[in-house]
Amino acid sequence: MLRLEGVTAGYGHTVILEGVDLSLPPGGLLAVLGRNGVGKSTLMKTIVGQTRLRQGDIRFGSETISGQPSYRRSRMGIGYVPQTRDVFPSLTVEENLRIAARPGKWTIERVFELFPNLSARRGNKGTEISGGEQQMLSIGRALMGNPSLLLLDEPMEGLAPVIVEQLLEAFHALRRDGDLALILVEQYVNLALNFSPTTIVLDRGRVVFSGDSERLRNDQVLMADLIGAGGQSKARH
Amino acid sequence: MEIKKSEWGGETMTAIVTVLFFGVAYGMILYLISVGLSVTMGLMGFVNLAHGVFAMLGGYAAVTLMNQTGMSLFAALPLACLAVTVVGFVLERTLYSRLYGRSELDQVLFSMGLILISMALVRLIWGPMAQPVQLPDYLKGQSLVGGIELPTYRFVLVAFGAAVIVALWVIFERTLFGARIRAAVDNRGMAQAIGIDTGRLFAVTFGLGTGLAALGGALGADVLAIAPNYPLHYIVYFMVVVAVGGLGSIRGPFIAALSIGLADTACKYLLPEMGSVFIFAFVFALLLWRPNGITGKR
Amino acid sequence: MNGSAPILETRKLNRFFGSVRVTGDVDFALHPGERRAVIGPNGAGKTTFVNLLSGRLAPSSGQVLLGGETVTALGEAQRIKRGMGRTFQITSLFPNLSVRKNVFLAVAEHEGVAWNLFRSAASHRDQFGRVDELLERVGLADVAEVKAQDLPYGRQRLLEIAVALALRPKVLLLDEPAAGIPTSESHIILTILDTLPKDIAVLLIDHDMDLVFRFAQRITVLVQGSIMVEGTPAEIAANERVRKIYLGESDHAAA
Amino acid sequence: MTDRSTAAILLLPPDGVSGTRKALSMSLWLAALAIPTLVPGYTPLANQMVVMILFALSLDLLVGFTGIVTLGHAALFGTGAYTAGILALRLTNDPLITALCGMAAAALVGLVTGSCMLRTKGLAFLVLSLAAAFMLHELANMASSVTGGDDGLQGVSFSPLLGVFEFDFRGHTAFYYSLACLFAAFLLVRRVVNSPFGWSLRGIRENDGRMRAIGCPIYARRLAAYVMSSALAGLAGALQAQTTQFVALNSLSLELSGDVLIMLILGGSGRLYGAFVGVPLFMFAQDLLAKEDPANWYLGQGLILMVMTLFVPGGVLGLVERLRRNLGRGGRR
Repeated sequence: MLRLEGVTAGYGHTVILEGVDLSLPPGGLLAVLGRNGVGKSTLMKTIVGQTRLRQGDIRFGSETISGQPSYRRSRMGIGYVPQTRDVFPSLTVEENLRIAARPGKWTIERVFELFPNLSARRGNKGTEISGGEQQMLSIGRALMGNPSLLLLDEPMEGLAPVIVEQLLEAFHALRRDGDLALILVEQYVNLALNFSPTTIVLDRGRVVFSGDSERLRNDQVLMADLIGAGGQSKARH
Repeated sequence: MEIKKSEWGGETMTAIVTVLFFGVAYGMILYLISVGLSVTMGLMGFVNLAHGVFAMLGGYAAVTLMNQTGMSLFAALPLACLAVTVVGFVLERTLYSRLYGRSELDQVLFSMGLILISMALVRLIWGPMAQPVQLPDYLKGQSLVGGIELPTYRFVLVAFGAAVIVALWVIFERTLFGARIRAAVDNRGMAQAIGIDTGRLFAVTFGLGTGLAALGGALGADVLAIAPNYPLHYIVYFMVVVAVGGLGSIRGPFIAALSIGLADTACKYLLPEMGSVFIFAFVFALLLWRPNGITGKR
Repeated sequence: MNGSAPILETRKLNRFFGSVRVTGDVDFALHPGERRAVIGPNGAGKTTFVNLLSGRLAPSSGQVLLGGETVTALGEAQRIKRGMGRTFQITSLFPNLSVRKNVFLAVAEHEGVAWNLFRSAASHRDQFGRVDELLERVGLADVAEVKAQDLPYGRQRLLEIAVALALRPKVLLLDEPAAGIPTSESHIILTILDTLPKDIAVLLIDHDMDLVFRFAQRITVLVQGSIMVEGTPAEIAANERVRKIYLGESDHAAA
Repeated sequence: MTDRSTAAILLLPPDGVSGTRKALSMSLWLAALAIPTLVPGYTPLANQMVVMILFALSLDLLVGFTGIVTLGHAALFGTGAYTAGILALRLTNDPLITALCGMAAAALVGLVTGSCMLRTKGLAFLVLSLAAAFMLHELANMASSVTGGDDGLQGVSFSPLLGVFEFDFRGHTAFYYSLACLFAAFLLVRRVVNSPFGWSLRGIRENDGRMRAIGCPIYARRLAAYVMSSALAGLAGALQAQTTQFVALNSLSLELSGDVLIMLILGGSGRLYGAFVGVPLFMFAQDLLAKEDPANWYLGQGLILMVMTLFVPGGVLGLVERLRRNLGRGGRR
């Protein structure tokens, strides 16, 4: 359903991604790993249409969306939860959700079921809620558009472990009762590998691994490199 | 705004009430004209000096409708408003949208160009003289309120203005359309990413803003005279309301417009020969204190 | 650590954005000639920390000392006069000016000739001598007359470093100098870091652990705005908590 | 530089400018000298152009080289004009002294307003520049006992220049005097924009945040440019008063601020010679269009601005430059 071919993209004169290929079947699941600053967020923004695409093609469903503006991509079914959350500060929680609504099984009631916290705060402005709640709001807002592909850029950052558990469960549930495809960008390697059977690893704007999460787990060199701070090859457990 | 001495009573109380009344009426007009500018400037970051053009066009449209077809003021107002909304919408799509993201200088020059062209066209069509608004007879006289004589038309103006402002408030703060505008002001990229067509939203908002300006221009024709130099003559006032009120807000310009309306009226009453110097000195100081306006961040 | 007095120091440095503490009680010291790296996961507050050091942001509380003097209340420009230099995470140059002019502007400010009104810039031979020397050092001599915006991104990063060096800093803050440079070219950055004058203290922030571990004498690990641990590369590599942070076993207890 | 002849040093742009352009600029100045002899009837008009070129040049220092867009530059022109005019009526009518006083007064006004306004950016700056000019205009209007109010300052006369050259009705003295001032100002501005100071102004225009990060005191630098520009605008105003023997309230108006901006943009800002191209074009067009109906001239100006911003950024000189580049190196002029 989503296919990137030779995507080179960046901002202005800056190139961040170079020749990225990836593909995801309907209802598929993909984890994107990589150290900080290798272009994971840029990859998400490129799929959403917020970067400058210099080369390559992005296809969604049967169409190429490379030239489409961001709002069309959203209407075609790409939901986006940015790393910076980007809730709208001058809108209430409820307005944040309602302006994103498109018909489908996700309604404001269901979002409030998923995140009861938000329900309690429905009248608060976007800035008057905690960081974790903003994260929930950002996820809920993406769901309100009833996407067929959901891009999650480090969605667990700032959430309590309990909520993370809840969310992961919710994501699994989402996948079971529909064909929602998910791309999850994560820093936490283990979390991502446990969640998704397929993974790509980015390094400096290029895909350096693409395939089974299990295979990656057993690839000592790549894992060590990925984990990085453990220092060169000493990071073996 | 000119206030004839004869309209003022001798007593202090009368003077205060009159200044308040005239000031509020003046402020309402300023607000109706400027609020669209504040929202569109906040949305698009476009330095549009030519906003007054739309107010002027509203005035001319209303005057012409009334004089040519004998239409009543209240029938002419919505028609004039609608016509200017369409003009604004079309100009946004065809010209303004080409200059988003260009330098401040380019936007200033472009809107100066628009001012000059509109001044020329209006002069060619309607001539150089100011166009008086023919009020229906029942609005012409003075009304007695608490022993003070005040022009009836101004009451209508205040009431009408207040109704529009309340409606605007409800649309902006309570409807999904308003929420979309606020979202786009907050974060245009994210608004797009949840499926809002910001380009079209801009055009519609721009059209509505110009329509409101047209309404203000037509309603306030006896405060700000409808003449070809209108957009240049009053540009300072509209820009000041927006700068002082803060960009992208509808509440800030309200406070700013009312304060300026009141202060300007009071200054001109107390010190007629000093003209508007005080008010501009005040604005000068205020903007140095809060460059982003009273609702903006410091 | 050598025995000399620190060139750059912070004491109980705090910075809040609203109610969120992005920098917490940081006590940090950098000595003349030292090569230091600051690492940490995303959102650890590394860039905020650099901005607090450079004077772009004011701390909510605490002190910054440069060369033993308190500079907490001073702005960026004044700190630069006292020997601070920095590069930016996102390239920030003068896009329509030539590479040579870019560096000249910095040299002119540093050497106090930027107020010269009536002498043509071109006749400032000494200053241009320095400009050309700096361009030589970072390998940009061949593109001296090219507009900065027409340079490939990697070389813009080099120009950033040349501009920073033009200020003859005693302390150089490098905010992700290798960001956006293709892997094939990132060794150039390391080469340049190696050729930096030995008396300059350099503080490097980067995600490229290869670069960090090869460059730094000491590493400071920042987690949620606070220093979790500091040590030699070997010590950091062996540190269990650091590894956990990067493994993501949700150990935030350190903060 | 010492091995070149004095004339060459004065006339020629600094290194890196092509021989064709040197020759062109030199012939331009020489041609200007011949105007009173060749077309004596147009001397007053030519004088008017010279004064406006000087005014537009002063604005270029701000708009073109420092990136400061002001809508109130006439405030400084008017200050110079009124200072010279009022002094002539009350104290001394020596042209040089009053011109210097006009410059000084404008520089002072520039220093005071600039030191406030330059603390802000964007919309706030635009509005402040409008408000400052508006206040001065109102003050001049009110103080009619000194300024003549709406009627302007009438019958301002000046003693002969250097005690020798009288300001006669043919306007030759006036023209050469203005031209000499413009020439001096041009040399000054050219020097300044090619100095390290001028380069730093361009650095501020390109990226003020980065300038700060290399230790540049931006506010002081911009203020210096503002005061310098003010002084030159004041000189232009003083020349206007001296050579037309009249000061109108209009010399402080928003219209004049707009006109000078259009003149500069028409020629091309940030290019030194933009003012020299834009002002004559503007005044010829005005002469052509305003005859029938002022509305035609508004329309003309408006269209010029629209076309300039939409299709010809960089003004006429920018257009010429692009045409030359497109025609290849061979194309002369």
